[in-house]
Amino acid sequence: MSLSAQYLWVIPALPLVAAAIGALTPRSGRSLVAGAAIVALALSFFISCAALSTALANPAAHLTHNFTWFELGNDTVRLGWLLDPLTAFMCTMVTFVGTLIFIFSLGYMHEDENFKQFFCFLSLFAAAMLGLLVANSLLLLFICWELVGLASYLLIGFWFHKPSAAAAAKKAFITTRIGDLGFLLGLLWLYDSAGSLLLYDNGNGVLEATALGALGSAATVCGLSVASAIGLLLFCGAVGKSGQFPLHVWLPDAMEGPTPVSALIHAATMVAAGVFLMARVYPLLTPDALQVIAIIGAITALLGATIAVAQYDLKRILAFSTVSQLGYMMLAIGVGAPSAAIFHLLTHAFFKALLFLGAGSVIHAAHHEQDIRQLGGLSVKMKLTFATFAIGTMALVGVPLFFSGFWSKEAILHAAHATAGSHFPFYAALVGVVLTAFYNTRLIAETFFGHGRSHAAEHAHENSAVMTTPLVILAFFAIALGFLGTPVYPWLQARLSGETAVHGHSLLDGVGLLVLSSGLVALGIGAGFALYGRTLRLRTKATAPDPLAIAAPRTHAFLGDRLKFDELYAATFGVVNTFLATASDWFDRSVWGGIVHFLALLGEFSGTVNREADEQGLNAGFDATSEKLRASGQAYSRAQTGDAHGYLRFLAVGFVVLALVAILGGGA
Amino acid sequence: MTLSGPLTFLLQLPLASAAGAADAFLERLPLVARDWVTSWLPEPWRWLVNSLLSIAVILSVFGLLFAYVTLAERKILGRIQNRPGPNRTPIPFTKLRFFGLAQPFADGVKSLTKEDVVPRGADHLLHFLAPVVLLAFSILTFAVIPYGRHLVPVELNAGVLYFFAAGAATELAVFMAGWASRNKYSLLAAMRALAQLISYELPLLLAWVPVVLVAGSLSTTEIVAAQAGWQFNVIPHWHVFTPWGAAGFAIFMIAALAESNRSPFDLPEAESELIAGHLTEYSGFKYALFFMAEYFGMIALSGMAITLFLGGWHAPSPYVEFIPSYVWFMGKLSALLLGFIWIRATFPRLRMDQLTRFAWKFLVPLALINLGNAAFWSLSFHWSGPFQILRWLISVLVVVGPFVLLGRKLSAGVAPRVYRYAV
Amino acid sequence: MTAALVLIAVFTLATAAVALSLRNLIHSALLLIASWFGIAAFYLWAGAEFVAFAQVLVYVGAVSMVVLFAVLLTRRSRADTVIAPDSVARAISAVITGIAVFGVLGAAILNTSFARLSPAGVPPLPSGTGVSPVISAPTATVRDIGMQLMSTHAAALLIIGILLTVALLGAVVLAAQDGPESKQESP
Amino acid sequence: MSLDPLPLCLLFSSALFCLGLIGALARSNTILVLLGIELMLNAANLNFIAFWRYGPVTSPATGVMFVIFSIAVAAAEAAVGLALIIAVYRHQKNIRLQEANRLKG
Repeated sequence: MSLSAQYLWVIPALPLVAAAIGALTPRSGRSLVAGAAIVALALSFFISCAALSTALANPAAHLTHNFTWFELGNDTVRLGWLLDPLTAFMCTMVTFVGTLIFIFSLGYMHEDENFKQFFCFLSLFAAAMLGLLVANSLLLLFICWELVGLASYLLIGFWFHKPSAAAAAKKAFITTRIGDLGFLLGLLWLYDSAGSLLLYDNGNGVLEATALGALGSAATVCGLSVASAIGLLLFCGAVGKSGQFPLHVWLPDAMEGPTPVSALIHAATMVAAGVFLMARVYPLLTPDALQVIAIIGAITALLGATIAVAQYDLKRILAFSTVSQLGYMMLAIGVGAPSAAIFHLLTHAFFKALLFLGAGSVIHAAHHEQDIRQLGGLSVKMKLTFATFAIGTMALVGVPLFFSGFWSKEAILHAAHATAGSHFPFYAALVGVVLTAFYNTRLIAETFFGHGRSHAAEHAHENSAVMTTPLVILAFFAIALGFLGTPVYPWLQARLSGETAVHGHSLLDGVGLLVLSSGLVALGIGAGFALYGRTLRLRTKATAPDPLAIAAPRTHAFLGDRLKFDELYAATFGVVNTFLATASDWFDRSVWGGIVHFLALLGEFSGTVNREADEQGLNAGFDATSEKLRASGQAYSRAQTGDAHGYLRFLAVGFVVLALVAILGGGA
Repeated sequence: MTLSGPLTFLLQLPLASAAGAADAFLERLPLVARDWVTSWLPEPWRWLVNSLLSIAVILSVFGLLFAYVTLAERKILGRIQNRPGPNRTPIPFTKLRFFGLAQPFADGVKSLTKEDVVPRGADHLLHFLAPVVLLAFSILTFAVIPYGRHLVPVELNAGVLYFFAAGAATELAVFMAGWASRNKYSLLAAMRALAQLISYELPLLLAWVPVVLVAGSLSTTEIVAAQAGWQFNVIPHWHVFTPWGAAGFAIFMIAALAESNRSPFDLPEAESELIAGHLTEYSGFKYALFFMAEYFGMIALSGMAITLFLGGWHAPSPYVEFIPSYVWFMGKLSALLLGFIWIRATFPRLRMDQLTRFAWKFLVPLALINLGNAAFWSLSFHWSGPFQILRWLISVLVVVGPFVLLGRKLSAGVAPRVYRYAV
Repeated sequence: MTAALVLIAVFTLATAAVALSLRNLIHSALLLIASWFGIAAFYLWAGAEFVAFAQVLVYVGAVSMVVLFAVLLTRRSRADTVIAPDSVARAISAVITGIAVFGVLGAAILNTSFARLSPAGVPPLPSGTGVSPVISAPTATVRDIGMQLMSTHAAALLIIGILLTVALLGAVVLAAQDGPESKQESP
Repeated sequence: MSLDPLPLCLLFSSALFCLGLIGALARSNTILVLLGIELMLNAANLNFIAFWRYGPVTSPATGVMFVIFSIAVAAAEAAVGLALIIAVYRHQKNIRLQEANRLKG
């Protein structure tokens, strides 16, 4: 089974068709739209598999198919499709996880009255995301990037009747747009210096040697080389989309959307777009840029894990863990290990989708209760959900040897340790491991053990098979996927780097790091158990205070307010913005308004003068002229007899006369 | 001209049968016979006699077919309704009955000898012209159908168009009949018949456009040639064996039923409700002519359906290719005619509003979608491997999806009738 | 060949002339349809097969039906299809105008030497010999026409499609009765 | 008079055109006027075919194309025209053309 790059467009086109069907179907066509969406994405998955097998046959090749979109003056704008292992792995992952999430949504959204729109938006989102993945042109990538942003806006604000959801959608859209502005500037600058936006184009693409050489030799701006500046501008886009510090604030708020959306957008696909972009343009990034990326990533990883410690909302905890994990991925790219980043991205996509769907299952069963203080004791009532959720958590924490997260995180730590640059990211990552283990222990303990602390939690029961089956499938992959990239046989990393041979090395080579991280995980779990596990029996009511809040109240409150980032932004950017707006308003009203008022008065005055002159002087003359015109018009209108025969006869006679004149005149 | 012409001709016969299927003796038998006849004549006359011969053969073969289709219809309807059907007409001057095989001729004699009643005040000329025009145009349609490998009366570049252009003229005859009768019920019935004919003209035309699109030709011979060949030697490459072809064939046959005023679309005549619609004021041989033209129309439409969708004269498998092509054509024709008769015995008549709604709200949109489907099919002809399966899947979905949706819309609010007191 | 042309022309002109002079509208319409058949025959004679069948399909199949329906819809009693004679004066003036136009056109045609319009290298057709001019005839197979419709004339085809749709909708809007009006009119 | 086919065709078409013109001028029934106009259109089509067949440019099917489009336009014209006639009939209860002159000056 192989696939030519020429037909790669089929992968995004199928969900797009499903979205079109969804848009054109009346509201009652629920099953049709959902069926079309699922079937389309499943077909895309099969085609992606074909693409994957093609790409793996020759991992070093970048198969492309380029074509001219339009011509503008002397410039031709060209787009294209690209098939390499990165694209193929990502497509396969997105379509597979996406299909499972679509199926899960069948159950989760079943009672929603806007069920049809939901699947329409989901399909649109999937189409945009897949388009982003197969694009061989940064322009096409940017277009799809923005479409992804639009679809996420629609989906986060899906329950738009809730003010918080509408606000969250707006926040997500605007925050990512700030990053996109940098992305767009980077694109323009790149086009200016490289003359093309195609990634691979038989030696003329921006990622190929010629263009890279030209960029490297370009002049420097303010101490930065042009290549670094472009790389950092592109990184701005990734910061916005992937929720990196300082633009991470939208991601937790985006949990206002339906849970499958959270799973799709904030676990598997959209947030991965930023990491994907960085991995895609990796050849373009200079060491300076990489250093910045690594540090931003490290800060994000630490920040997300820290805040997650003191959250109460089930989905919000998962959201901050996503922020933290995305930080890890960026860190990996920054320390020069994009294949480790993508490996972590793939494993993370599966176990985070699993966690979100598990959370969705819990929330659905507990009548839309998301506060972990209200939950508890669910391990008995929802055995299957609990089991799969626990597998996801252990993968996220990185419990040694049997869970995928362990191996991918290990690859990142290894790369961070081996880097030639600063070792700050490495230590930040180590601290992050402890914190991750800690807050996940808290999450599991609070949600699934102890007493049910509310009516909803006590009466929860397991969900239908349409919701649990995807959980089981994802859980399987959350375990199995790690074995594709163990240090002993790093098959995935090798393929991603374009090698056909796999150079494994013994576990003992990095055994120190292995043991260290395992120990840190154990430390985190132990701390979590000590603080939360032991007190579970005592807490039977939702109002019981959090043990950490008792131990360190002020830190806990500060963390609970998410390090007061929103307040900080409100106090700085918000205040400046408000001031500018007020100033503009004042300026508008008094200065420009005054001028306009003055002009208006002037006009009024001249109008009065004019009217007087008109009535006294001019009107008499006009009246006389009008009378003449009317009379002549009446005279002409007599020719309009209303007799169609007469017109036709006139026409025919006129033709004869003219023809005679022409013939006789021509003969003379 | 001497007698040696025909004689040498006969001597060549064994040579002719030695070659492949296309040259098999049976296959070329009609040509041989024709050339044998014309070889008696001087050269300049041959083309004329050739044409006259084909006209004569078509008229006699299909005239006879018409006669026996009426008999078959009465016999089969009788069988289905548990009665014997006509079985008493003997061979003249004997007592031999042969299941009533002479019945059509007795009918012919009867209608010829009946009085030809023309209402007072009727438009005599048009009253006379209506059946003539109808019959003339019905017979004209036979000209372009390929009956066998070497048997096409007229090879036209735009043969399919010719067929339907000639078919369109029958509406005129219906109008003439209704108007010339000077009977307001005749006129009303003619208007109804026209509404039906025009409504079903559209799906009929739209149903064959996909075939033209895929075959890339309007010529009937080329359309048949496009359906040559077999998959695995058992599945012929007929258009009916593709998703769009199957849908097109179904639409075509439904529209053909309506165009030839057959049950369940026989509202214009509806013998059991109206008297005979626009034919009320016709009697004797004129009525018989109308009857004949209707059967000719049905036979011609079936022939066209065979040409467009059922592979024309092609055999369904190479193993049975030794049977000559015209036999296959006639076999398929008989099967379709049997289907017509069976449908007449099975389905109840539609109501007028159901009839038009069915055409405009179901058949026309479906045919249009099917056109797009065929376009997709011909654009994706080079897809191979797993894409071939995808192609079939998409094509089937495009047919089945609208079918289900439109069907649901059409039958919305309609439930099967419950017969409460009938057991 | 020429004889066939003359035959077709005589048939077409005769039916058209009789159609336009009859008082019975239905007979006029039917004769006019016959005239359209004649025109289709001319197309066939000239080798434009596709146009001939299109002419039959459109005029005989569709336009004729519209005309007949219009005739039946715009009469109040059966006698109305036989209309009152028109004014003689107008008829005479019409015939004079028509003959004048024909005179001008005919003179122009007969005075033009068409021989120089023949394609270069092909000698002018011998007159009156009955030799068929098929040798130099242009061919337009259905495939050619289809190809041209889809390439050179694609825009025109689209515009015609829109025009037909608009005309159809316009005709429906014009001919459809308004709600309240129809209530008043129905007795 | 020559017997070349092209002048003959042109004479035929101009005769048809003039017949249509006479009909449109002489009859007062709007349907017949419309039919006269249809005849004039057909005469124009005849010219296209005649020039395509015997004209100087032999290869492209431009004349045929033109006639096809012209037939389509004629069909649209007939539909709208007859709809107009029905609308007029509803207003003035007859379809005499010379009575439809309410907008005269």
